[in-house]
Amino acid sequence: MNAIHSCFKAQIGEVVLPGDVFQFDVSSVEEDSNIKSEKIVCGPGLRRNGDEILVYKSGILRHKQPSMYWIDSQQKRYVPVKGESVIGIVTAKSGDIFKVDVGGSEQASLSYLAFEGATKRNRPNVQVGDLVYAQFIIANKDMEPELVCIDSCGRANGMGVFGAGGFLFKVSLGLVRRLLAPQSEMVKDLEKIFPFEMVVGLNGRVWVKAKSVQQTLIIANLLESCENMTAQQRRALFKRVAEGAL
Amino acid sequence: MATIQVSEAEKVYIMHGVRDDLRVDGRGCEDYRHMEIETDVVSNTDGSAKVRLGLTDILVGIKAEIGRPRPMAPDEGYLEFFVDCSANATPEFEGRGGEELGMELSNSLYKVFNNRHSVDLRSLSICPGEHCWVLYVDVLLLQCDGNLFDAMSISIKAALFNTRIPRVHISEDEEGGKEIELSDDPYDCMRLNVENVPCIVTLSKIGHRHVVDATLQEKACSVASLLISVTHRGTVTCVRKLGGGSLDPDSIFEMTETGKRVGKILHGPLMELLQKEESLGKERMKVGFLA
Amino acid sequence: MAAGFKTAEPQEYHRSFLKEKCRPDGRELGEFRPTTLNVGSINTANGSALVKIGNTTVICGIKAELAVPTADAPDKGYIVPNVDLPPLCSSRFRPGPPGEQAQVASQFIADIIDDTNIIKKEDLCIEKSKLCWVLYCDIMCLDYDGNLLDACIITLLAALKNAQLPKVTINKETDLPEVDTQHKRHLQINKHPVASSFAVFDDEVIIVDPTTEEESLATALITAVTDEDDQLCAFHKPGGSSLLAEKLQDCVSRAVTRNREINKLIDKVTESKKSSK
Amino acid sequence: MPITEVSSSRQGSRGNGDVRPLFARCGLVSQAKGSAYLEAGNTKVICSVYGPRETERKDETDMKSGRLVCDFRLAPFSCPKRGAWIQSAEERDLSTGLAESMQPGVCLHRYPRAQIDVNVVVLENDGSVLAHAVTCASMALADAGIEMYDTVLGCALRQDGDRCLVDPDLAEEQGSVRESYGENQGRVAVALLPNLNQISGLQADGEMRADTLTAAVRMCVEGCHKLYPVVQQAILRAVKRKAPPPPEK
Amino acid sequence: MSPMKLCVPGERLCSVEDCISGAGTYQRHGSIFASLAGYVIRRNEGEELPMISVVKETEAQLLPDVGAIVTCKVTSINPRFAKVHILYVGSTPLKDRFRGTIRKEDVRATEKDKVETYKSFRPGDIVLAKVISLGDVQSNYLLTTAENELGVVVAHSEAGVQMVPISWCEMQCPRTHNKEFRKVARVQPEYLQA
Amino acid sequence: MELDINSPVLREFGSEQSLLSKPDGSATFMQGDTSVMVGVYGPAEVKVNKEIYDRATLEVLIQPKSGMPSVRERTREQCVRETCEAALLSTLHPRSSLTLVLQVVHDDGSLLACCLNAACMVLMDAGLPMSRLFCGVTCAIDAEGQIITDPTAQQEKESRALLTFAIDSKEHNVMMSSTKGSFSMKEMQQCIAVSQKASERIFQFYRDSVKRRYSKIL
Repeated sequence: MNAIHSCFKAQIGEVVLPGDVFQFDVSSVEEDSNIKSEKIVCGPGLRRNGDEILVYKSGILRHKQPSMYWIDSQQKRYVPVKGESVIGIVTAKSGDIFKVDVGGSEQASLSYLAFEGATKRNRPNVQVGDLVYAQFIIANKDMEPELVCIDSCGRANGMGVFGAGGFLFKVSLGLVRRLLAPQSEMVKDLEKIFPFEMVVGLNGRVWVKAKSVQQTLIIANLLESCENMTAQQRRALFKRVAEGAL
Repeated sequence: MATIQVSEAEKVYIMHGVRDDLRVDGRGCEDYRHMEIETDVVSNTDGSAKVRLGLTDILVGIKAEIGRPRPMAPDEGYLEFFVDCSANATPEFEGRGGEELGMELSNSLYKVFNNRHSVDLRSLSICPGEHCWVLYVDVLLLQCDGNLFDAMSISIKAALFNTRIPRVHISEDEEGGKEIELSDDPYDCMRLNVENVPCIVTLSKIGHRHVVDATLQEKACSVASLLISVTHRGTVTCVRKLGGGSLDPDSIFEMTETGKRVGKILHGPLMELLQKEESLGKERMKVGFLA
Repeated sequence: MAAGFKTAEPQEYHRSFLKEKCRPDGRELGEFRPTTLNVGSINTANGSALVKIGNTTVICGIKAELAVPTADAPDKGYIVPNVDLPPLCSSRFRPGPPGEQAQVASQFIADIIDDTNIIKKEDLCIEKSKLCWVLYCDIMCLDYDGNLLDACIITLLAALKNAQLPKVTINKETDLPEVDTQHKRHLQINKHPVASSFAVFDDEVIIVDPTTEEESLATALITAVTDEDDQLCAFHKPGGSSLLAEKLQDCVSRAVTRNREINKLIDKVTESKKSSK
Repeated sequence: MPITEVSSSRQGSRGNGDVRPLFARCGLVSQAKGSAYLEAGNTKVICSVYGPRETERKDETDMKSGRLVCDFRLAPFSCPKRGAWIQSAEERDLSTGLAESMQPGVCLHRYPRAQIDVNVVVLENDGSVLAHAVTCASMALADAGIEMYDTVLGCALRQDGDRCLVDPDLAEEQGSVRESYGENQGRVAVALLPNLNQISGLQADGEMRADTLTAAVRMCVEGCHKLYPVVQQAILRAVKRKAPPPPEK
Repeated sequence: MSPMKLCVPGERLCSVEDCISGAGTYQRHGSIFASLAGYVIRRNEGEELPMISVVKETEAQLLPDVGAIVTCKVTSINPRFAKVHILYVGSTPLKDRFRGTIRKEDVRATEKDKVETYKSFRPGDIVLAKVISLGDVQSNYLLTTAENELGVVVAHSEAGVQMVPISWCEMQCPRTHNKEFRKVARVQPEYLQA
Repeated sequence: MELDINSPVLREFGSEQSLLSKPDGSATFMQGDTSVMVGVYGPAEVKVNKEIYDRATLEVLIQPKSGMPSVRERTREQCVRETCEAALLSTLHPRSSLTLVLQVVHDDGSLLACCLNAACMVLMDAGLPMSRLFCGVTCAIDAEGQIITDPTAQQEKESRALLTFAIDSKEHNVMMSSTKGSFSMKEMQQCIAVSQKASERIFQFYRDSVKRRYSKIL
């Protein structure tokens, strides 16, 4: 087991480039190498080819116990992944489905029935132009991505059409992931300034709503400026805002 | 070109009518619809005319500009045609459709009118090999109700009749270079001899007969038509078969004969009308576009 | 279903042949299709040639016109090549302005003319700063079955060899050119470049003279142009599979022998045309 | 300044009513569904047919019948004066003329929602190009196995006063028009469906009396009939070459 | 035996009283004319008039027609339909691609409402289908696979290996042994050679 | 002076990534005074007539410093496109479009090589899947037969032949070749060898640039 992981170890947290190869020494893990190498889970940016693992995206090599590896890359274009929650814009109604723009290469479909409590008779009130918070149940390269606004139990669970008001803007996919991290300091720091609602889609879209339009815009601007700031710079900025610099 | 859908029953009705020399609007096979002609309608051109034939409405403006003669014909001027198929005339002209049709019509008009048989191109020469008059003929289709070619040819003839080209005086400077001076006097101008300018007669074959000045409905019943341009003396200057069908040789001969006859008859009253209108001068009643 | 295999899974179909070191049309990997040439059949052109490589058919017509030399090269005439891929030659080409392939081919031919000095441009000058010849070399494909560039260069070279220019003098009094169609001269050809094109299959197998189907399935295309002194005039590989330098060398070696074959063919046809007159 | 001579006058033993000897062959363009090459004197025309394939633009009429799209081009070196690379107004005009002449001959209703492309390139223009393009296109369509009502044939004529020259070469076609201001100067081109005795295309320019025009059209029809056997043979030769006779039951 | 008669389009073959007009011919003014260049064939079928037709080559059919069996390649799928390129009509390859659509409800004959296109086709699959309509102005040819003999004939697994059918709705990858869902065609003997 | 194959002379490189806000990836690449800026869009929606069922459709547009793109740009576009296609794993994004727009900021020789390098940087910046990297190297052969790597515009003008290669990062083989002028087989082989050597330095520069970019979140 260690033999396999050792080839990665030195590189964890380091920048890797497409074409880089991790080769596990077959001879040292000869007996049952098959079983063990199967256990390595290749996340985004890595793919297996025989006894090699190939890097196909540039970024930082990350590792999660026990055997998950992936490349953390800063990209802007969203590519749908099954299970991810995103903010979409309804662009069309056709037949039994809505067409939803999620920023990917193809519009996703969203069934009328994929809303909490919806039936053939009782259709949800969704209009073209509405924002929806939804989750991918189908997302792979061969198929049109499909969204739902219900979880596996048929509950909305926070998903559905957005109410009036609020502000939608785009940030990088990297920032989105930082915002969604379980103990995100950024969000905590922001909440200290004034209360607001926020929905973060993994497709880089962020929706915020505070007490007033002015406050909403301040939050949006602060978030956008977090893109290229160190934690220290950010804290300094937030502090100044909290003290009424704006 | 503007087309409409006609049901089978309507087709049969129209064809039977034509067989008996009685068309839906009461005309005989060789009759034109009501026609209105007005000249000198656009003030910033050198010649203009507006013709209304049935509901087909066409405006022609002619601008004379000095240009270089074509190398093959140094002692002649020439005509340029531009047909604008405005989307107002029929929605089909929107976008590329109108552009393509305009191009096609311009090409056909060029063939019919830009030759020495029709217009005395030599009278447009100013200085052989160096300068000549170029007549830019702009045709604007305001409304399409069938028989575009005939209406266009009549409006072009009327506009050419109306055209006044300033006289030019050529003087030579010391180095032998030539200077062209345009006359300032608006009455010191040259008129074109339009006697030979042909009119187009389009004949549409319907059933076993053919009709002139087909309406859109009649056009839809016709497999093919023959465009014939005829001078006042009855000589034929251009023939084109139009449309997706074919014609047997005998009906082509008959149609040529009819075309020649109808065309010849058309010229007399047209010239009379144009002269009469001009003699009225400023007093004539302007009908304008809203008529 | 053998035919079905061909259309539905063309890649597999070709692979099955290449495994046996042959190709669907029966050729070996290093074999060119039969190449035929016909010169001087277009009377409206000063020089012309039609070449067929297998099904691929390309015609070149040269029109010579008189012009004033450009200011920066007053003692030179110029040559304007153009490659046209009309919708006639394949359903892949649409009417309208030239597509990328035609533009790239035109540029490629123009570069070969410049780089090799096929014709000394000074030879095209009639009187310095006053009058020179412009050679319009219009190359048109009539049947596109792959390997366009090889055919274009053969037809260009043969048409240039076939071309004849009338004698032109400038009348001292009138200062106007006088054309004497009774006295014509051939052009002096300096270099004899010939192109050889290759297709790479599955990143490793190299085949020569690909057909249009082989081109569309190839992972890389290569065109090597050499002259009679075995110098390279172009080595064009617009991208695709990466190849070892040795493999590239093999291509050049093949191109060198091809140059001999083609020049022999052009000479033979040009000679027989002359003697038949 | 183009420098190429144009040969002159009706050559050899050709009478005014004679067509030039015709060389015709089908099936040269490997990529096309059907193709033909035709040589009449020095006039050289090649035509390829593609399709039926999906139409690019669709409207109601396409649902019932197919579309015939004609593209006519003069190679840059084909005329005494070098042509441009882009399609000129003349070529567009010839494309329309070709389409109008061919359309009545093709059973377009057999090809709903499809498009048939007819591409013609003139390699050398020595007169009567539209007429020969019509014949060539018709051979290519037959070679492509596109259903047709009849084989369309084209013939052109130059009226020069009382002289009536069938299948004129370029010098005859263009010559003397310049000097002549008189009556009965003109050019006529006819496309004929010989078996159905229908005229599918007619273009006449110049200045002619109606009776002269009628006579000219008759001469062209006769000219078409003279071409017919050669065209017929060329088509049949291609049929035989492509497939042996099917077994008789 | 005299050589077989050949004809070009437009040739009059016979009167309508002598024969029935077959493929490659048309009727006009009481006569039968050829519409193709080819061999003239007269065939007696029953006691009726013989059928006269003109045969060119083996590949007679040029366009997908209603009722024709076509071979196509799946190009994209979504929950409502699969888009395909038609490659063959019968056994005749088409020179130009025609696009077609297999709607979800036309995938199979039974339990139509439970069909999932993703469990029926994948892009790249080779499918046998039948033309049910030429479609309207907006749509392409409409095809169906709702017969046992119709459906996927060739499919590749995620690993890129050609799969073997194991039931009417499943195929298996010989390398990874993973099973994938497809609307599998019951392969007819003539397609087995592939 | 004999050419030292082992340490080819290259001008100073410079590169910046993610500098534009609109595209999905952006980069500049500078070699001496030659400078190219590039943006990439995608994987995005593809036009129906350009859709390829099993891979992404790549388009490359090169805008010259001034004026409209000419036929020469078409040739460069083809070279850049086909090289990118060979490096990209375009089957991972079927039925989508990738558009690369290169703007020539300044041309002081070795332009095609600089375009290739900028293109490779931008593909990395956009996080597009690639099986390998590639780089461009231009070699000029002067009248005396000397090989000059990464020539300036002046050196290009004085050269007898000009060869540009794209070298891949895995086996250091030739992905692309575009030449001008005439040269011998031996000279070409030498140029390839020099380019392969030079490519190592360029790939190291790529790595350093990407590291710099990610330094903020490391």
